[in-house]
Parts: sequence; C-alpha cells; structure tokens
Amino acid sequence: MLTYAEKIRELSAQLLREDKVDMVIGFRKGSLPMSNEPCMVKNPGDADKLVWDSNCGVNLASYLTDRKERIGIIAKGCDSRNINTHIIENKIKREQLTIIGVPCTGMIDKRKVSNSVDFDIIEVIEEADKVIVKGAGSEQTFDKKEVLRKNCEVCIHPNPVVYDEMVAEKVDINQDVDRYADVREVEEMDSDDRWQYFEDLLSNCIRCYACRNACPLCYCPTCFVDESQPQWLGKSTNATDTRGFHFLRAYHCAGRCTDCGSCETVCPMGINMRAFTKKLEKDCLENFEWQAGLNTEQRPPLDSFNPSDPDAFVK
Amino acid sequence: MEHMGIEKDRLHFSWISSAEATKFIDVVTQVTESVKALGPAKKFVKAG
Amino acid sequence: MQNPYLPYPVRIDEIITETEDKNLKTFKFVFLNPEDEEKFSYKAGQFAELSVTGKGEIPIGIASSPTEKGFVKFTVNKTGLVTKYLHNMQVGDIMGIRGPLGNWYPWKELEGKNVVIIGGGFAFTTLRSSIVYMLENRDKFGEINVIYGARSPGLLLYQEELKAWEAAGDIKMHITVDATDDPDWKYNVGFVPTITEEKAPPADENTYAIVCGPPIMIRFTQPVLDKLGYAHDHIINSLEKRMKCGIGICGRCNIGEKFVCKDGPVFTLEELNNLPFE
Amino acid sequence: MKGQTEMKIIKIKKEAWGQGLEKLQSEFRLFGPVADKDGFEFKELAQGQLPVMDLGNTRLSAKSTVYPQTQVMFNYTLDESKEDHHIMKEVDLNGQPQAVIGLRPCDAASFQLVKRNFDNPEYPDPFWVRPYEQSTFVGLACDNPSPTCFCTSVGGGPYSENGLDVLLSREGEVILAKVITEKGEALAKAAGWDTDADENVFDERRDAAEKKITAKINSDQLKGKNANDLFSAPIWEDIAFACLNCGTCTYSCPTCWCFDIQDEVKGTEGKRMRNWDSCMYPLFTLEGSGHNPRPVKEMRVRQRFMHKLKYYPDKYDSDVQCVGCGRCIDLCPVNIDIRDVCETMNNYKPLKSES
Repeated sequence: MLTYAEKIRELSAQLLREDKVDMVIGFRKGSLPMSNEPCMVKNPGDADKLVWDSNCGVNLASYLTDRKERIGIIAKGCDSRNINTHIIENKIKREQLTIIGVPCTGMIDKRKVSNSVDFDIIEVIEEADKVIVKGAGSEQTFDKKEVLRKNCEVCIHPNPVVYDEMVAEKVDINQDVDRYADVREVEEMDSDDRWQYFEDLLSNCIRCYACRNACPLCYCPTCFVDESQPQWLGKSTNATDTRGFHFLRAYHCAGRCTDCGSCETVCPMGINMRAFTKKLEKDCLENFEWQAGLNTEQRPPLDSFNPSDPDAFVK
Repeated sequence: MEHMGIEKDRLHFSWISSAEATKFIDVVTQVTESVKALGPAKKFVKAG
Repeated sequence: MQNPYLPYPVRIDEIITETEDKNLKTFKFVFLNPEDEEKFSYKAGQFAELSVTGKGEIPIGIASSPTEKGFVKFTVNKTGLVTKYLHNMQVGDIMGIRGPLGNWYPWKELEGKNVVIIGGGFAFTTLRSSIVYMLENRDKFGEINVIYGARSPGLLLYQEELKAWEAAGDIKMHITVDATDDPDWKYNVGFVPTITEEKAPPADENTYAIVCGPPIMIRFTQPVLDKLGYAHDHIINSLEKRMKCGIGICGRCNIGEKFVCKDGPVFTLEELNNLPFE
Repeated sequence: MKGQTEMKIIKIKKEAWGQGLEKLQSEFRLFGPVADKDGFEFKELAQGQLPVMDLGNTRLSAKSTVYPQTQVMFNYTLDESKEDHHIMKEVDLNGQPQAVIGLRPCDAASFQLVKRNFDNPEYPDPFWVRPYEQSTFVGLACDNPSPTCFCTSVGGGPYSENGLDVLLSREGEVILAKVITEKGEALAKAAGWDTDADENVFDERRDAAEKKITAKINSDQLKGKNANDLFSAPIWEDIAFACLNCGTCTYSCPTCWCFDIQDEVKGTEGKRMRNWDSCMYPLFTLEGSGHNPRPVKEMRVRQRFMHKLKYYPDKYDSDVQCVGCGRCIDLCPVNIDIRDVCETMNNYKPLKSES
C-alpha cells in the first residue's frame, strides 16, 4: 500500500506545483485506528499528508457537488462511478477534474474488526493481505478478505472507470462473486416475513440521516424528508415514518446507486440500508442491463425510454 | 413495494385510453376485489 | 411550575389585509380566558409565538401597544407552512399565543430622550407598537422622528394610521417609497438610508435610533448613522432568527453565547459589535 | 450538596442484585443498558430483565432516559363539536419515579451540564425537569475506560460521583454500592440492599482506573481567548472539510440538547411534540424569509465546537460542555476528532495580537 500513497503524493504535489488544479481531495491519517479523514490539500508542500490504505471507504465524490474550483481527486472504483454520475447530473464538470485513479483492493469494515476482537483496539497494521489488530498486550491477525466491508466483498468494479492518472496497475477482478445472494434471500421470503425483515433492520434507526448526508447521490437542496410543504413524512422516531424515509430515499437512488457502501459505513447504528438500494440495483441490472456510472454517454434507465423496456407489470 | 413486504395485490398498474371504458371498468372491478380480499392494510399504516 | 410551552387560547376577532399584494394581514386576537390577558403583560418590542393547532408555531413581533387593552395584534407575512394556513383562517377561529417573549426597547433609558425610528417593509410591527406607546405617553419623550419606507405605496403597513400620525403632527413622519408611478403621492421617494441622511436629526447624547428592517436596509442605514455621528450604544436593533422554543432552550437562534429569542431580539449595535458576526 | 448523606458502602451479591432490581420495579420504572443488535442501548428494563453491566459504554448516551428523542408535549382535538377544540392540553408529566441503572459517570455528569439549559431560573422546562427530578441515577464506575475516553480532562473521572445518587463498582459477581444522596439511600432501601461492606476500596480503584485514561483535551487557554477571534479564525475550513453534516456527533452526544417542535395530526386528533434536532443540519437555522445565517457546513461545524468549547463555558462560567465520553470520536464517519479541534482552538493565536 505504501507505493499507492507515495504515488498519490507525488502526483498531487505535481498537479499543485504545475497549477493544474486548485486543490486535491484525498485522505489524511486519522486520529483513530482504521480511520482516515477526507481532506483537501492546496499547497504542494502539504501533499505529504495524503495517505492511502484500506480505511479510505468514504466516497469522495460527495465532496465534489457544485464545487467551482479545478480539483484533483483520488478515486477508487466506486468513487469514479459516482464522479461519472455527478457529471451526468451536472453536479461537476469533467474539465474541472483531474482524476487520480486508485485500483482498489477493498476497504476494511471497522465495525466487523471491532466486533471480532475482545479487546480495545490501539493499533491496526496492514501487511500484504493481512490485517494485524493490536490492543494492550493482545494481538490478532485477520486475512484482509475476512474483514472487508460487505459491498467490497462483492465488488466487480474495483478499478476506476474514469481517470487521468493511475497510481498502479489495475487489479484483477473477481467476476465469480454472487452479488445478489442477500437480495435473493429476501425475495424468497413471503410478504409478512419480508415486512418483518425490514422492520427488524430499521428497528434501531435514530433518524439522524447520516446515510443520506454521506451518500454522493443525496445532494438535493431540501430533502423530501425535510419538506414542510407538503410534509411527506413525520419527523419523530415513528416506525412508519422511518421506513418511509429509507424506502423513498432508496427509490431516489434507483439507477444511480453504485453500491459504494457509504450509507452503511457511516450509520452510527450499523444499519445495512443497502438492503433497500441493492434490490433496485439488481432490478436495474436485470431489467435494463444497467450499472450506474460506468460512463457519461449513456443516460440512466429512469430518464430514458426504450420500447424494449419491460412492461409486464402494466395490465 | 412488494419487496418491502406490502402485499402484491395492493398495487396495480394499467394503461387505459380514455376510449377504453370497458377496460377501465374491468380493471377497477378487479383492483377493488383484490384489495377487498386482502382486507384493511396493516402495514405502512401509522398508528395514532 | 408554569409550563412555558403552553399557549394561551385566543379567538381571532378581526383580520385586516394590510398590503395590496395581500401578503400581510393583521390579526386581532381576544383571549378566551380574560385572566390570561393580564398574564400576557408585555412591552413594546417583545414578540410572541402564534400557535396554530395542527401546524405549529411562528415567532411574530407584537404590533399592538401595551396601552391598547382588550386585544393583541400581530401582523403576519405569508411565507411558510404556518403563516399560509393562518392567512386562510377566519374570524372566530380558535388558536393560541405564547408569550410575551424576549426583551423590549429600553423604555426606561429612552425616557426624556429624542427617538428616531427607522423602519422598512413588514418589519414595522413592533415599531407601530412603540409609536402608539410613545404617543400615549407623549410627554415622556422628546422629539420623535419616524422614517418608514416600503417598496411602493401599496406595501406600506398601517396606512390609515400613518396618515393620521402625519396629520396630527405630534411626531415627525417621513414616509417614503423606493419608487412609485402614483402622481398623487405626496410623501418622499427614495430608499430609507437616503431619507435617513436627509431627515434624521443630528446625533447627540440625548438622541437614540431604533432600526428595524430587512438586512439590506440595515446594512446601508448603518454607514449613514455613523456619518451622522450616532454612537453605537445609541443605535438599537431588533433581530430575527429561526426560533422554535422562544425561551432560549432549543438552541438554534444563538449569536455567540446570546440567544436572540431570550437575550434579544433587541440589541444595541454596541452589543452586536461584541458578538460573532453571524 | 443538598440531599447528601453520610457516605455508606453496601455490598450486593449476585442474587441480591437481581432480587433487588425486581423489587424496585414495583416502585420505579427501571432503565439500563440492554443488548441491541451489535451494540447496546439504554432501554426500559422488562420485568426481571437485568441490565448489561460487564461491557463497555452504550453506543448512544443515557440522555434519552430523561430526554427521549421524541416527546409528546401537548394533545388537542380539531373536532369542533368538542368544547375544548383547538386548545392545547398538557400531557401528564407526573409519571412513576424512574431509576437509571448502570450509566457511566460521564453520562451522569452530562445531566448536570444540560440542567443549566433546561432548569434555568426564568423558564424551567417541565418536559425535562420533571423526568429529571423523578430519576434516581445509579452509576457504574469504569474500571476499563476505552481508548477514546477523556473524562479526566473535563472535570470528570471513571469514579466521579457528580450527578449520581449511587455509584457501583463491580468485582466479579459482587457489586459494591456507594450511596451518595438521600435519593440513593431510599433506592437502596427499597431494593433491600443493606449489607455493609467491610472495606472501602473505591479510592484505590479510582486511582487505578484514572491511570488508565491516557486521552485528553487541553482547553486551558480557551477561557482567555476572545470568542470573535476564534469565530473568525482561519481554522474552520480545514476542520470542517471532511464533515458530512450527518449529525451523528450530536445525536450520540450526552450534552447536546437542541430540539425541534412539530405538530402532527391524525384525523381530528393532534399532538405537539419535540424531537432532537442538530446544528449540523442546514434547516436548523433556515428562516421563514429564506435567509439562512448558517448556509454552509463550515459555519455549522464551527457552531458545534464553539458552543461546546467556548460559548457554553463563557455563558455559565464553567468548564466545557463536554464530558469526555468519546462517542463523537468513535462514531464520526470521517474522523473529525473533538480532541484535535480543541487543541487547534486552544493553540490559536490571532494574527494581530494586541499583546
């Protein structure tokens, strides 16, 4: 991983020095184990602060919305797809961006690691494919693939789909993964069980909207859940309102979601709201052969019409 | 909706031209019947 | 413990459409329980939360004067959920008011002094309250100047009263509009800061300015007052913020450590200079 | 302190603990940490349910036991055939006494900080004050503080008694209870816990626990700084850049108290309630006119830190509005760390310093 970080620093410093960009958006070292902080670097001298390891899960496309500067941005596979989505949706211009692509080997699920050890974590070190977790007088080693985020486990686009520079050779893609095993599991339930499944899923939601705020797709100036005229949803912790929020938000992301996992990663309660978005992602793939953000030429399925679109549900 | 656990027969889509009165009647009758058969909705209904 | 969130029930007694765009209406309320009127004892410059059952509450300056008994008046601009609903309510409908809230113009300090009131647009409500109060206690104050402007004649509030005050001559009225094509318009034309420069009396130890209006008016009036030599502790502002509780608890309307709803809305410019510029 | 009692330490054995809690349930509603998916939270304990006492701190703070996220304030009817239509009716706040079992000293201290806001002399807030007055706080000392705990640098400690009626300390199956107030004494009596402990190990254990806390913040310079200088300091863009305005810090914080008031109607029956709100949200300050004094996230992030670390201490002439529980640090998805922000503020020197 060290080479990734070195290359990122070198490219960023160069872009800034040659005045090709006003800032570079990347990650700097966090104050806790398994945490890095998104940051912007404006001076070539500060490029040394940039880091790269398996704790860069936050989708940096979120930081581009409506920015006017010339920006260098570090992008892994999912970030690059959301950058494309941003470009399609006029949230940023391609000309503003210099994309530094990072072939991604997957991001660590901090919660999974913390729950897998019975000590307070003081330090986490990555060595090749191993993750070494250290506490006061204790140590445990994991294979990195055991502690990946769930969306990273089934990722088939780890390489950036759009970039100006690449920090390394593209990584091999595992095409054999079963991307939708979890969705099928729900699809196979009967109606009542499905209802209960989502009821349990959302039972501890505190309506903080971290999922929405971290989502690179959720940039509406006023979210439907905050609207007061008309007021679509109540604002309390009522279960029906809570479900209404998650359900509608997922719909708003249909055909746009790249399964980057930001929503789940940032949830303070660890709720897997990808259970909603992934179903729609699967439907988009099956019905429209669509995967979001692979290029900027094709319009997403919900804003284009094709006579061959499936319509069996219309009677 | 269906995926989330709302009964499948509560939601219907149909394409009816203003000239298709018979089809309209058929669809409305069928929708009414299927919803009646399900009884009052208990899911996604906000308690007072 | 008196519940500070519990509104007094009131009945709408009269609704007056104030401006030609119909966006401003004055509501006259009568307390359902007469003893509540006593509890709702207020001073000019304070505000209250109007509570519309089922919709919510809105903080509005009190437009009636403490010297007017038997009712309270509020002039409401139609903007959001609550105000739109309120604008469609009828005489006789029941709602609530909660207050009085916040502080008031420093009447003790202003006694025996000259007062210049500078107001713009629909922010004239607590200024009306103040003018009526001062007229009722005319002997307690020195010279009173009122500079009040709106975009056009039809957007001035309390038009009948303005005319009456102008005619009575107890106070010097300087009514102005930004522009008008009315050939019969017999008052000033020009922005409030310009008219202030022309008409406001020179500053001295005994003259205070009360300024209340949209942010843009305040921004451009300030340099004029500085030029005229008004000391910052002699310039009194009334501020607006999004408010909910109105009693300094819910946390949203702060400027630095001060809450506009409880420590304000009235601040001298000198006080504001010492707070973060928010 | 009022209600203070002569210090008394009681020994509670495993069976007596369960039996005592069960006895208490006839008089008190009990709240305590219980498992909730992969973490645990403060919830009302069911009959016979024991609070989890052997794991770390709860994911969210104990503030919800006094100040729930959604709280009904008034009920009303819009049905004009009823005499009292459109008139607000207060909900009954004189509920059963409650006891919060197993909260940590940091959470207990947070109620004392928040109290200044809700239990203020001009407008005491009955929706907070009454539940607070009806509560007995039975704290659990922290023998294994987490790496992000920094209570000792904000006036607290793993054995701090501030805001507690009883302080518990566990050793294996045995619980030692230090009775601090009369309320605490009444609770111990109601539970039937009356075996005096033979020795006082609290001081010794406290020293050991305090030594384990290594994280800290330095706020010593903040008092002397000018709020306006800090407000306009060029530090906020960098601090706030990563922030997603997700509000997790405020929801999980025991000392964040901001709320919103909302009306909700079903049919002709309505209620007015309050819900937690957050200064991280743009709508928090959006005015009816469309003007927003804090339109960008830098301003909102600044508000949060300035409030906690500068406005609050200035307003109340006290320490910072933070109890060092470390939740905002642990839960922040982009690793904004209040310890670092405090350090930056503490070290900040305005460019044209007058000295």
